[in-house]
Order: sequence, then structure tokens, then C-alpha cells
Amino acid sequence: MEKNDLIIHLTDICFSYPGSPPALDNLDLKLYKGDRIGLMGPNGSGKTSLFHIIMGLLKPSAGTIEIFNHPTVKEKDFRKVREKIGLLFQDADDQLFSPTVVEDVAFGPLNLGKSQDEAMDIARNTLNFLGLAGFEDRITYKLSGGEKKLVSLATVLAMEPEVLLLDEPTGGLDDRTKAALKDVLSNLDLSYILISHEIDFLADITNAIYTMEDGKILFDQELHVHQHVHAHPHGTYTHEHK
Amino acid sequence: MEKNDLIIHLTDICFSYPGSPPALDNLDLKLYKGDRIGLMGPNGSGKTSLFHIIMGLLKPSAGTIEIFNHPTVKEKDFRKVREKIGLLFQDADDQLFSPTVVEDVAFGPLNLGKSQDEAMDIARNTLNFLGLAGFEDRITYKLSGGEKKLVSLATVLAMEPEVLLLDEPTGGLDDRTKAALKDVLSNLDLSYILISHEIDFLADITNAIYTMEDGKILFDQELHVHQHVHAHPHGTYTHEHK
Amino acid sequence: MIEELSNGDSFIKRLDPRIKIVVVFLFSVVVAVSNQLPVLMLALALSLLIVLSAGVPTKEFLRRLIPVNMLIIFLWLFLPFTFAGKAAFFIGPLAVTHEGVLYATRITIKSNAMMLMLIALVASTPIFTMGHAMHELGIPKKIVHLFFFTYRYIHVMHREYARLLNSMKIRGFRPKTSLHTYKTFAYMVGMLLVRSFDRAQRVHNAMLCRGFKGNLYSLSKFSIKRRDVVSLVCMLTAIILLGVMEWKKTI
Amino acid sequence: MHISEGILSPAVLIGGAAITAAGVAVGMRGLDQKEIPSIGILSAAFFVASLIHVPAGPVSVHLILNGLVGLILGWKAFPAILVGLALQALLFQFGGITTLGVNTLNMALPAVVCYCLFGWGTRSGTGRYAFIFAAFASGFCAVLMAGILVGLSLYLTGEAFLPAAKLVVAAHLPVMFVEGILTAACALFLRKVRPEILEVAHAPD
Ligand SMILES: Nc1ncnc2c1ncn2[C@@H]1O[C@H](COP(=O)(O)OP(=O)(O)OP(=O)(O)O)[C@@H](O)[C@H]1O
Ligand SMILES: Nc1ncnc2c1ncn2[C@@H]1O[C@H](COP(=O)(O)OP(=O)(O)OP(=O)(O)O)[C@@H](O)[C@H]1O
Ligand SMILES: [Mg+2]
Ligand SMILES: [Mg+2]
Repeated sequence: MEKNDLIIHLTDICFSYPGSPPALDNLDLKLYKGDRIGLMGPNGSGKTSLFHIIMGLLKPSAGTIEIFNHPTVKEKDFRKVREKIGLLFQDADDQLFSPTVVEDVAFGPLNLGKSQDEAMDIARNTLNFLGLAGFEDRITYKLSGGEKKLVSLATVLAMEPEVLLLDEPTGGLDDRTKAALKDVLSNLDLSYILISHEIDFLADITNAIYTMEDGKILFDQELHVHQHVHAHPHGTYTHEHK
Repeated sequence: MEKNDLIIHLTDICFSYPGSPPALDNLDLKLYKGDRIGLMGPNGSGKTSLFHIIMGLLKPSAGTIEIFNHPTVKEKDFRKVREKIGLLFQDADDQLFSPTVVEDVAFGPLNLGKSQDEAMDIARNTLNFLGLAGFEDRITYKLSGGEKKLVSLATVLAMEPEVLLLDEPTGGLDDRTKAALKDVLSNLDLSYILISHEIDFLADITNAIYTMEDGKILFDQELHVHQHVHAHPHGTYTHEHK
Repeated sequence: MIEELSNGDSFIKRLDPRIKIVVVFLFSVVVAVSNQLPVLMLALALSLLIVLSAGVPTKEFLRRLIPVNMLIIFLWLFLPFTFAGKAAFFIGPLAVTHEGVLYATRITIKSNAMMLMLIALVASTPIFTMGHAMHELGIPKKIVHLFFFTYRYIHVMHREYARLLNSMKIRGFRPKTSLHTYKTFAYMVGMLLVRSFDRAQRVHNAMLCRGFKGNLYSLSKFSIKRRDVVSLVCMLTAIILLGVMEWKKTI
Repeated sequence: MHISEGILSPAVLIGGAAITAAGVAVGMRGLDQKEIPSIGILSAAFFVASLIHVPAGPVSVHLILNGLVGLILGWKAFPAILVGLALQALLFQFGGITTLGVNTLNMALPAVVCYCLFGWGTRSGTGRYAFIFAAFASGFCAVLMAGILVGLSLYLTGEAFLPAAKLVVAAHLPVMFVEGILTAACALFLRKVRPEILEVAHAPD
């Protein structure tokens, strides 16, 4: 691949929370333009911490971060990064804090210096794109779990990022909402890294799956496809089969 | 089945949150001794509300609740119910409020009138049973997601209930912890109702799966078993196949 | 993160928390009403001795003395000039009075002595144990209860605050003196409150499910041992001695 | 603003502790076990607010939020603020044991006064402008009064504190505006999202 297709380049990243064993331990990661990477790993293996390191919400104790071929060290560098990389938090409740949906979606564009009207336009368009037209004045706090995830995604997409970091976007979602989310993601023309415990979901919408264990990414994996016996009730409750 | 094997009997339960459409709508449910019921349904279909109605945390606007063949209406009736039915909350953070693990697990037995020493013994034994020996003095809010779920389960089991209501016990758990949880549940000699969005998990450890939709339980379902193509990376990250 | 100050094992750590609370309270009261410089110096020496024997690292307790001394430094900017008395010397046109300097010195010693004692208490007693001990000492159950709940929610809220702050950051928010900033912070506080209110309800429900009837139980049993009695007698003697010295000289 | 240990005179300390004890007693009267979690939330919010810094011109100030606590809790602000301050003393050594009474009084009395003066405005059925006015006034006045009470505590300890006391009051002036705007916006948020929080009559009847 071309050098200027390298978007995220982490080398030897170490990080630990105060008073805890290392959460990330000499971790390396490369994300090229067009990559769609799935990331799995046991609870506590450091997946969320990795995303927060990339966004500059946590500071590594060692290692280098290069994003769009620029070394990224200071808070000022990360401010630029955050305009180009969008993060969907593991818990949608962490992402939404405005009273109404449209205010929350317009918040990012406003911070990027857009005028009130432009920001509102962007917010409306993003909501339409995600099939959330009519949600503008809904109270974010009262949305259902699935709706919260989609609105959170809208707040991120409204900033028109080039890369998405998605932290367990399917957590707690029913199969219908999961299918809707899958549709949206496969129609986006973006690079992304997606954390999930659901291998089926990852296999469908990523082109590489890495696993994390004890603060490291393991690359020596191959993707196997094999038969699996699976039971479920038929009826009104739809379930997807490929 | 014998009449005195009927543990939970709900008839025509209606419930709505103030200012919202009905969350439960003429719902019927019977749980017999030995039953292991799985419950699925879209987000917002009223699964959690149903559990809270059974525990007396929400009061139905219509319908009758009979538990162990006694009509259960007042707060006083529900106090007895809560000694025999244990509820695992959807969010483990709601369940754990004591500073250390052992204090949290001993909280229930103490409320049941056990002495301090007895309560400590029960707490230790329950933790051992769940493979959590050595966790006694860990700070609850510093546990990882998976550990929190297991400790929450310990707090419920320490009350020695006859029935368990488990609200998405696998939410956000990795496959290993899920397998551990599956083991624990299949070794318990209890009746339970288990909410989950994961049909594979339900199929393995329940003997009936009901679906909920719009505040009603649908019983006209059959369990089908069929082939399913499934991909995942092989390597250090273990994944169970039956 | 809000962390409790806690230290390794020490003699003081093993004392009955009720004894510690009573001693620190009486000490603080006596020092608060004292005015004799020698008495205050003795009190400071005593508190320093205790904080060191509680095993608090010097760097740690010095760091914790900073907030107290900020206000003290602020007062030093005024008191030497404004306190009526004989002028000791002049800084420009301003007279520094002898009494003013003395007064500010007394306040400084008092503050630090009382704080050191409080730090020794906090470092040797977990907050929850302190709550149970206060209950045993006659603080009403409901207040102690409120104390427990608040302590638990501080952590939950502070964590949720940190997360919402991250959410604001990743969307390019930078605090400035502007209406947008204030509105954003107000929304964040509102969201914190709303979410916490619901969580409070759910936690209360979880407690009800486990048979909670409004009673508090503690797993840590308090029992007065010989070392507690000895320490209590020693400390009471020291405090009474301080009191007597103060009283003798002022009469 | 917390007054540290060792500064105030015994008379001020005792007076403060006595009035606070009375206020807490009123606040605890008829308080139901069920309400303790929600009051604990407000205590925790009061505690955490002191860790939130917002810019005000060239400096940054931390939030106080005693006006908001007052609007929501009424007289129950006394026990709530007492516990919040006790925990600040224990965890950060802000304030202290003997000053707990005075410090609580300085924060909680303004909260209750604002509740009595402006509480009507944030109940249901108030027009939008009256609502905003009442919430703003509550945040503004609660800080103003707290500043005055802190100054007064110092002044009553000795005449020599007068200039310092004046400066303390002056330092509260920019904070007043920030708190007023924040309280108004926050109350609007609550009214839109969860009006019950403002409605719950936490005040004793
Ligand atoms: N705020 C925190 N303070 C201290 N330790 C933390 C904190 N957040 C996470 N940890 C610890 O750091 C390690 C990595 O956590 P992280 O959240 O990155 O894991 P994860 O892979 O995202 O897990 P999960 O699948 O449960 O989301 C864990 O051991 C966790 O307990
Ligand atoms: N505290 C509440 N106040 C108002 N409405 C609520 C509250 N809790 C739930 N609801 C609403 O009641 C309905 C049923 O909610 P419930 O939590 O029982 O659904 P659920 O089936 O458990 O969903 P999930 O799979 O997301 O957990 C939903 O429409 C939800 O928005
Ligand atoms: Mg994670
Ligand atoms: Mg639910």
C-alpha cells in the first residue's frame, strides 16, 4: 500500500490506569484507507482503552502515535485528529447529553465553526440518512436502546469523519436494529475499526478480524468458515439468515 | 402439572409508565417448578418491566399476580416474594452498591436476619461456588464488566432463592465468561426465566423460548434447529462449539 | 478519580474508629479555642507526631495541606496590616503590626495542627468504617445512610462526568467564556442529574430485592480492646493538658 | 468557598453549628427512607460540581450549584449540603470538622432562601420567561448570599478581617453570573427532559 494511505499507525503503545496492571502492552496497529477491521477479545483485554488512546482521551506511557502521517502527541494535535476520526462509545448513554436529538447532532458541527443554520442542516441531513427523520425533537434521554445507538452514530457522522471507531455498536440491540445498523455501515464509504463480541456480525461487515488479548493485538489468525448448529423460534420475531 | 408446582402466575397484567403508551398489555405468564424459560424480544418490548412487576418494584394497573399460590398485592406480600425470587438486574452497576465485594454479597443474608458470621460464611461460599474466590476485598466499582455480572449473580444467589429472574446476563460478556455463566446456570437446581438477545445461548440452557412483542408474550412458537454458516478466527481466543 | 487516602498497617489503623473520631473531635475543639502560642506549638508537634506514626508519607500530607494554606496565605496579605496594635515595621506607607503578625502566626499553626490530625484520621480509617462508627456514636441513622449513598454516588457521578466530558471533547468542544460553553456545561450537569436520579431509583430497587428494610449492618465489628483504652487515656490526658495550659495562662 | 479550620472565632463556630443543626433538623423532619437515594444524588452532585471548572473570562471557576440544590430540595438542602461538605473534608481536606457547621450554613441557608423566594417559579405551569427568571435568580442569589455569609463569618471573627471579607465577596461576583446562567439552562434542561425532578415536593409540608 502507498505510504499516504496509512491512516492510523501505532507503535509500541503502553498504557496502564493508575494502580492497575498494564491495559495496553507494546501494542502495534496499522489502519490503511479502506480497511474495515473487526476487533474481538475478552472483557478487559484493552479494546476500549485502545480507542481512547487513538482519540487522545488517554495518554500512552510509551510508544508513538502517527495519524495521517503526522506524529500526534499533544492535546493540540489530537484536536485535529478528532475532526477526522469519529468514535462511537461503548455505552450510548455516554455520548448523548443534549435535551433533544437535533441539538445533540448539531453540537459537533457547531464546535467545528459552522453557523447555527448550517449545523442544523447538517444535523437534519444526517438524521435523514440514518432513517431517523422525524426524530429531531425527541428527548434523547427517552429514546430506546436501539434508537440511542443510531442517534449516537448520527452525532459522529455529522462531523463528517474519514474514519470511524465503533465500540460494541451492537451491544444490547435486538436483531432488527442490528440488521439496520449493518445496512448503514455497509453503505458508508469509510474506513473503520469495529469492536464486537459477535463474530457473525464482524464476519459480515469487516474484511479482517483481529483479536486482542492482555493488551496486545494478535495478528497470526486466519479466518475460518465452518458449520454451526443453531436453534431459534420461528414466528413474528424475525431473525436473519444468510 | 400439579397446582402447587405453579410458582409464578400472572393474569391480564397491564402496566404503563406515566405519560407513555402501555409497556405491558394484558400479559399472561405461568412458571412451574423446574421450568427454565428463555425470553427474547425487541428493545422496549417490556421484558425488563415484566421482571420488575413480578418483584413488586412496579405496580400493575390491572391484572392479578399469584406467587406460590398466594395472591400478591401489597408491599408486605412482595417482601416475602423477594426472599424466594432473586432478580439479576440488566445493568450490574445498579446491583452493586457496597464498597467491597464481600460486603455486597453479605448484604442480602444480613437483611434476612443472619448473624454477621453466618452472612460472611454464606458470602464466601457463594463466591467460591462461582469461582470468585479471592475477590472478597476487591472494590466493586473497579471490577471489569464480566466480573461485575458474576458478582451480581453472587449477591442474588447468596439469598438462596428458589427462582431466578435473569435480565440479559450475557450483555457485553466475552465468550469465555459466557461459557462460565452457562456452566453455573446449568449446575443450579433452580427454576429461572432468562432474558437475552442471543438465541444460541438461550437454546443451550433453557427448555422453552418465548418471545415478547409490544408488551405481550407470544406462545405460538416452535423451536427449530437448523444449520447456520459461521466464521471466526482460530487462535488463542477460544470459542465454544458443541 | 476520587481516591481515599489509605495507608499500610499501623498501630493507629488498628484502633477502634470510634476512639479515633472522638479524639480528633476533642483535639480540634480544644485547638480551635486556644490562643496561647506555646499551647498551639505543642498541639502542632503532637499532631505531626501522630500523622507520622499513622504512616502517612510526608509528601502526601504536605500536598493535602496546600488547600488549607492557600486561604491562610490570602489572610497573611491582610492581617499583619489590619490588625490593630503597635507598628513593628513599615512596608512603604503600610504599618505591619506586631499583634497582626502574631495573630496570623497563631491561625497558621492552628489550621495546620487541626488538619494534620484530620489527615491522620482519614488515612487510617476507610470512609465506610467511619460512617458505621459515626452511627455507633449517635449520629442519626438517616444521616449516616445519606452519607453512604452520597459516597457511593460520588464515584458513579464522577465517572459519568468524565465520560460525558470525553464525549464533548471528541466532538471538538473547547470551553471558552461563551454562552455555548455555559449551555453545554448546564446540559451536561442536567444529564448527570437525570441519569443519576434514575440510577438512584434502580439501586434502591436492587436493595429492596435483597430484603432491605432500612437497617444498616456492618461487617466490621467494633470492639474496644486494651490498646484502645490506653490510647484513649493517653490522648485525653494530652488534650486536657493542652486545655489546662491554655486556661491557666488566659485567666 | 470553604473556610478552613483554625480561622474563625469560637463564637462564630458555635453559632454556625447551632443554626446548621436546627436547619438539618427541619430538613430531616418527615424524611422518608425512600427519599434518601434521591437526596444522596443531589449531595453527590453538589460534591462533584466543585470539581467541574468552567472558564469565566481570564480565570476558571468551579461550580457551586447550591441554588439548584435549593430549588430541588428546599429545606432538605441542609442535610444534603452537610453530607457533601463532610465528604469534601474527609476526602480532600477542604473545610474541616469544627468549621463544618459554619460552612454548611453559608451554603445551605442561601439555598433555602432561594427556594422560598423563587421556588414558585420552577414548579409546573409557570411561563417560560418567569421560569428562566426564577432559575437564574436562584443561581445568582444563592452564590451572592453565600459570598456575603462567608465574608460575614470572617468579619464577625474580628474587625481585622474586613478587607479580606470584602475581597471574598468581590471574588464571588463573576461566579454569580456563571451560576445564574448555568442554573437557568440546567433547569430548562430538567423541565424538558424530566420535569418530575423539579416537581417533587421535597420540602416538608
Ligand atoms: N477507568 C478505569 N480505571 C481503572 N481501570 C480501568 C478503567 N477502565 C478500564 N480499566 C481496566 O483496564 C483494563 C482494560 O479495560 P478496557 O475497558 O479497555 O477493556 P475492554 O477490552 O474494552 O473490555 P470490555 O469487553 O469489557 O468492554 C481492564 O482490566 C479494566 O478493568
Ligand atoms: N423509567 C421509565 N420511564 C418511562 N418509560 C420507560 C421507563 N423504563 C422503560 N420505559 C419504556 O417502557 C417500554 C418497555 O421498556 P423495558 O425496559 O421493559 O423494555 P425491554 O424489553 O427490557 O427493552 P431492552 O431490550 O432494551 O432492555 C419502553 O418503551 C421504554 O422506553
Ligand atoms: Mg470495552
Ligand atoms: Mg430490558
